[in-house]
Amino acid sequence: MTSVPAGALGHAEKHAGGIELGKFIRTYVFSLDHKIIGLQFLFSTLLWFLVGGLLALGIRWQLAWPWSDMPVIGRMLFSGEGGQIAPEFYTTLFTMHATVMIFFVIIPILAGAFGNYLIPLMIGADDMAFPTLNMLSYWFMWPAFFCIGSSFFMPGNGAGSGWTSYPPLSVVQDAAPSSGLSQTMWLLGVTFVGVSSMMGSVNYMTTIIQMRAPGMTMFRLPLTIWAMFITAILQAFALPVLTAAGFMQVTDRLINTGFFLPEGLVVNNSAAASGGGQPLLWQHLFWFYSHPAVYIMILPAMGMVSDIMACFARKPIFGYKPMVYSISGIAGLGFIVWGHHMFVSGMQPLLGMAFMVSTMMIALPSAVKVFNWLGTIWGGRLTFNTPMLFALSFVSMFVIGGLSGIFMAATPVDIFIHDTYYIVAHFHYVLFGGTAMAVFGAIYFWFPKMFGRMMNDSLGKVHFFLTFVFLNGTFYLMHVLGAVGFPRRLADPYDYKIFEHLQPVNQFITVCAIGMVASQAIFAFNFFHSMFFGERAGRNPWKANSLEWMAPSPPGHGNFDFQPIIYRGPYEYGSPEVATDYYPQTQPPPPGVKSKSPGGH
Amino acid sequence: MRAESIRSRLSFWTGRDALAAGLLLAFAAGCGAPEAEFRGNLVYVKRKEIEGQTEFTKPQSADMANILAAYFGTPDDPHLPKVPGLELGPLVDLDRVKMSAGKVASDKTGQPHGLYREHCVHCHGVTGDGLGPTAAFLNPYPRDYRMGRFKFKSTVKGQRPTHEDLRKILHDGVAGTAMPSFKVLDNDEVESLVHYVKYLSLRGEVERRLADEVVELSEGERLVLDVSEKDKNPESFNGKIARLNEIVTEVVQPWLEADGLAVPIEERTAGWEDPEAKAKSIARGRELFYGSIANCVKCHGDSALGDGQINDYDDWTKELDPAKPDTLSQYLALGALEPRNIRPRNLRLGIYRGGRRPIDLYWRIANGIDGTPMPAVPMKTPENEKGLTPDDIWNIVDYVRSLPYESLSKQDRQQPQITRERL
Amino acid sequence: MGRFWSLLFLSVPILGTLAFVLAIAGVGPFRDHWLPENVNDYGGVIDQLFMFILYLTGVIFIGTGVALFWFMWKYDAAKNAQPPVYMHGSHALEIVWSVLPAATLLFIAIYQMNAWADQKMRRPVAEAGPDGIEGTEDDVLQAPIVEVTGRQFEWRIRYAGEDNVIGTPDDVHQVNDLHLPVNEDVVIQIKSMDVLHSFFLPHVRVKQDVVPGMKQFVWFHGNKAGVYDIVCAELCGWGHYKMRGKMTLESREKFDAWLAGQYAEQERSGFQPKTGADEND
Amino acid sequence: MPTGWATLSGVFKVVGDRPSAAPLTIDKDQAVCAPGGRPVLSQEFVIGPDGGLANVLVFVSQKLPDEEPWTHSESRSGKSDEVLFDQKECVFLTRLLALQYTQPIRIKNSDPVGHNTSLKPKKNPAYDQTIPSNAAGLYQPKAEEDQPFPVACAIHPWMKAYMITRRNSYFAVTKPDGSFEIPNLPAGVELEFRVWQERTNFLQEVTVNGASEKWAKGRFKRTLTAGETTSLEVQIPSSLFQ
Repeated sequence: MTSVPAGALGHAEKHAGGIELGKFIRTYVFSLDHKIIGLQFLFSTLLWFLVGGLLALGIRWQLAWPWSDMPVIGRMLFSGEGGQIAPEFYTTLFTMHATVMIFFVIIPILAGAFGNYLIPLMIGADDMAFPTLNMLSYWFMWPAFFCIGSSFFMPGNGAGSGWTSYPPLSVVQDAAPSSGLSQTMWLLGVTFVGVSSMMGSVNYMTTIIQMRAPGMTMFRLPLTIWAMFITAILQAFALPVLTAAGFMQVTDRLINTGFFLPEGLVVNNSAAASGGGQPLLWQHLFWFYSHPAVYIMILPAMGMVSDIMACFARKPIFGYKPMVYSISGIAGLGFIVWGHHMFVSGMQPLLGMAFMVSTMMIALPSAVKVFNWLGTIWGGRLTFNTPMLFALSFVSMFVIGGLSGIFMAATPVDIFIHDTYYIVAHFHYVLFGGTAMAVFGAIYFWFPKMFGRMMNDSLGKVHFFLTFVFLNGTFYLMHVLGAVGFPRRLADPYDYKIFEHLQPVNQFITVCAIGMVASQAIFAFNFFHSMFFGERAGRNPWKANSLEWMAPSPPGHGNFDFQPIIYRGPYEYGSPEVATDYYPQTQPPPPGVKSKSPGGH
Repeated sequence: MRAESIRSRLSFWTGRDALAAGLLLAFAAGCGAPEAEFRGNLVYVKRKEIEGQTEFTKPQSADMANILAAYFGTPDDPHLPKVPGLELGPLVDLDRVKMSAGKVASDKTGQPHGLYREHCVHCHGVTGDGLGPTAAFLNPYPRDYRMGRFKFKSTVKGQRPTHEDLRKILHDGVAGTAMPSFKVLDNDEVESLVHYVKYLSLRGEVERRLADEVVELSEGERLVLDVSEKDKNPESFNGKIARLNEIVTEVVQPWLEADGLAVPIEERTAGWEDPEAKAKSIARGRELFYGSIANCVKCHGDSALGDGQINDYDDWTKELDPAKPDTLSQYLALGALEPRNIRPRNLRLGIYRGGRRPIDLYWRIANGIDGTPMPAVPMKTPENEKGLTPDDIWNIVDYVRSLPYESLSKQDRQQPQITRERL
Repeated sequence: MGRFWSLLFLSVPILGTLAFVLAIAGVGPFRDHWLPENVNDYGGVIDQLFMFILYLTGVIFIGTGVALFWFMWKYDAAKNAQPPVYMHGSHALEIVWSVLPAATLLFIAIYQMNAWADQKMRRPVAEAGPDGIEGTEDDVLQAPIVEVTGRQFEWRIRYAGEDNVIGTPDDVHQVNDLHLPVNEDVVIQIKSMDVLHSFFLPHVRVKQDVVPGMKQFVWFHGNKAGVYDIVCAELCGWGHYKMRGKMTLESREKFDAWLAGQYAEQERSGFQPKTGADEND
Repeated sequence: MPTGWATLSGVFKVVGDRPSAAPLTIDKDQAVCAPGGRPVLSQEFVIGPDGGLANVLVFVSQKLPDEEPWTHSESRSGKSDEVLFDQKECVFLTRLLALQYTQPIRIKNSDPVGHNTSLKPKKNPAYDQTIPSNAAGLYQPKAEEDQPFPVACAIHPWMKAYMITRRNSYFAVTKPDGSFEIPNLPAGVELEFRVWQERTNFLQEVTVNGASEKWAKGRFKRTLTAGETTSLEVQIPSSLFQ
């Protein structure tokens, strides 16, 4: 019996009646329960996280020891060449690494996993507004998994025109070995992801607006929820553009609509079937989504980090409203900065200036948030447990990622560092140093709620330490590479005289990367072990304020075994009104005390 | 200074293989570290089998492989055939070959190795069979060296290329194809690659000749006798060996001669460059282009767009009998690439695969292009009144070189495109 | 443990700064691990801006890093008894740390514009137009000396030749081997034949994607003879890494001589095989 | 030791229902190559009214010393009289040309249109030249081939022919009625002959004078008696031509 996850237990009790297949499927497979769907997202994304990591190792191996026999995959696919990979396979490696990490890991794990799991719990709803839509949003990931997964087994061993899929390379089928069927599958896959996220975001918006518990005013929402809310809005408005653009590219490829192909194009000695289009159009459409997407990939992380920090600093979040405003500010500005991906793309340089200004401005709200986090831990009582460490590392890493962004925003400087490892360092600090670390923190933080058991804190700290060290070992020196002008996406950069001496640094980076991937084994073990054998957690192991901790761990169907009524914001730690150093949102104020907590109408 | 040398000097992590081994354990116990190997010329063998209505026996095929290994070694450890009375000296030099052979690496002295696998193998394949991982998608397909035939050279059709011809192709690349220029490599790296290409060609040719030989054998007969026979009947044993050596010699001989066979070209009579002389020459060239002696128009088409003869194949493809679907399917099953028609060059693009120098075009016209349907023009001789003089050829050259600048050829006429000029 | 973790976080700004200092100083394993030498008169400004932003962000990086460390060190629950400060933020502070960065960022943005315009919009002028004033609409812009066309996977190069017009029979054709005169403004016309490429000259701080169907120009003023790399910086297919070219900056005389030599070779119309020469080298 | 001179003669006949020759697609110079638009048939095999198979090559495949008593003075190597190889209406008038390699070949074009004739021999120098209308090129072989090599015209890809160059004259090509004769063969010694036909390559399964024989890779051996003419009636199943 102990081998059944506590989560499942707590859940199965709800519909007692033995192990009956139909019921099992309804409960755990095609479940309408936001928690199960959240967990489904969590498990799928963690699995893809592993795939993406291994793909990254492939990239690193080639960069450290070009054309040497690549372990496992090289030897499986290129035994005739003695395990030495073909250059087009390298393009596949980085394309698929990015695709998997962005579309199958970061976006779904934030919105899909945590969004699903936390939103109803944190706003005091018994489920999402549209449970069926919610289920569909998960099951629409599977066609995506299938399409992109299967593209590995098609000519070219997977799409290879970068996750940005710039035409003409991605549109002209003769332009690259991987621009054939595998590229089409890739595009379809991305479209499915789009559909899935679209369903999710509609659901989140409705739920947050409509289903808050009595007393849960907008300004009593935890920052996590605010972030999820804004993210949902971003997705709802940006995604259709990508989906449409992706579809245009599919039609360009399949029925020669020629949106993105200039007239009279001849690639690889075969004339393109259509023309009259403009390659830059794709870049505009793509980045119009993908820049907001960058914030889709970071905002929820910021929210969750804020909650974790406040909780373990035992202190109200510093500047709650400024936080909310800056999240919204980021979202707003996020729509008018896409051009900074295109400074040297051939876009009219005048536009470059405009985009430079807007881009510089978007750095502002991020700065504000960082200062607020510092303000939050200032004067607190910090407990350094695993979630807190990850949350703190988020701040530290995000600062690096944020600051290096300013270089790219400066157009003249961008001329030199565009498409170099400087940018690779930049977005990995934001996405791995930032989001991924926050996600780890969030998993350690909400695991007790999800499975009713605690994760092992000592193992967690070891995991944190190794990840933190290797992460910096891997990504920090990429700034230095970028400063030399070391370009991305080169299968063998050392032929260039100017880069040939950079190989040792790359070897160092590769070794760190291998270490980083390896140390995730600790996490995997901790995760699954604790799921079954971790010490049982009560409703509120962290003595936190927000609503989800009032529900049983794990919460049953319908979440709350009482009707939550909210009296205050989620960050009332150390409030003088009560003796305890925390003050749950649902706890009525002691008789005679006039609550002065913020967010009170 | 070479990338390789730097790599070896600053190599940060030397325990690479240890790491690889570790990772292997971590992921898959199943797959070991494979050696790069020469692939047998299965397609040609199959062709021979079909022609001779026979089948190579296991020992016969094994003999072929062993003989090749004995003469030429392996990709990682190449050697050159040692045949009494055969001096390879200037043709292929083992040290230079070794520099290109093997894995991509460099030894302590910074001497690079595996240049071929670093720069060429993706397209031309370990064996030089033009069947590298990337080959199938390239257009045109990469060259298969194993016939020992190359298109763009200074010697007459059917003869081997000179060392200089091959070096020029590596140096300039083949415009309009995926063959890049290796100008940026050090000179001795290019040299080494030329030698390695010759090495692969010789090996490939010998392999083909062995197949020809096997077909003629009767049931159970073999290319070599068992060592035990050496004493029992030495003459037949040595006879077989002698025959093999003879084959190798026959393959090498034309290569040795080639360097002397580059077709000399007399300097043009002075003053050909001044405008009206040139104009005249171009006009004359035009006549010849359409005339029945040079007969260029037949294949290159009435407007020189290369649309005169569009359903022919080059010799590499003809070996697959593209017209015979049943045998073709067998060849494709053995890894041959889907046949593609060879198109006569579109002379209006101003892209000259064999080089744009007048002498390059002169050679193309006077010598024909090996392995393709492009024939040589007949030269005027006492017994052949209806031939061309060198001047006639120069006229054709002038005309051909003027074609890209005719209004008909202008890009914007052919492919209108929105070109935007910047402030 | 709190102490340990604080120090771990402190190591980020310390090691981070150290790495950059070493790289800038170019010492030890970091020799030549910084901006490659700039040989373009117009390129220096890019380096200055880069360094300017680096120092600015460096200050914030260290500042926040140290602050984070200090708070972790000081407010570690294990070491620090007094109760947490119960506060929800400070309007004054929020204003300060919104306005200050805003001002700085805006300043950076404006400060860049001129440099950007020089790089991408103000193509060198051959001579002032009828109105005799440079920098006005009617200026005669300097004509490109050479056209570089990206193609899978090589840079096809075409010099205007005698008549200074690209696309005439006297053009000089090259591949991957770009020679240019030093100590003068050169304008290069760049195009693509098939897919996107990016014409990247690290040593002169020039980078511009080439887009099929679009003609663009880049320009610089080389000030040091030498051989430099041409890099492709936009994914262009399986052979992206192969698009390696070499740019040779040399004196006008040398350049003209070289160009003439190339033209002569290109027009070569006679061949006598080396007699008895060992073709081997 | 040969005991004298003998003759080998015979006829090749196709038995079974008569196979039909495939029509060729003439996509160029129709006026010349297919006058009056009449269909042009492939000559891969040409079968006479009574089943005689033309253009079958029979030759002595073993190496014989080039002097008496092994090789008759008539048949000895070193012939030098020129052989004409003409083409008309885009057809090589000799489908299979067998000759001594010492003989020069005059490659003629009797058509009003230009041709180009390309020889792809194994041991001889290659040859590929445009032959202007009513002009000719000269080709001098240099070596003995042990099987026929193809001749083609790139301008008219459907044009095909074969050539074989031998040392001595111990070879014959069957006439339209399928008959052939090789005189002056050394008698009393076992001779190895090889038989080749364009479509079937070296003939293997045949019936000779009623008895079925298996010629391994087209080889058969005979010992002839001096002064006599050994004649073979070779029957080939028409299935080989379907």
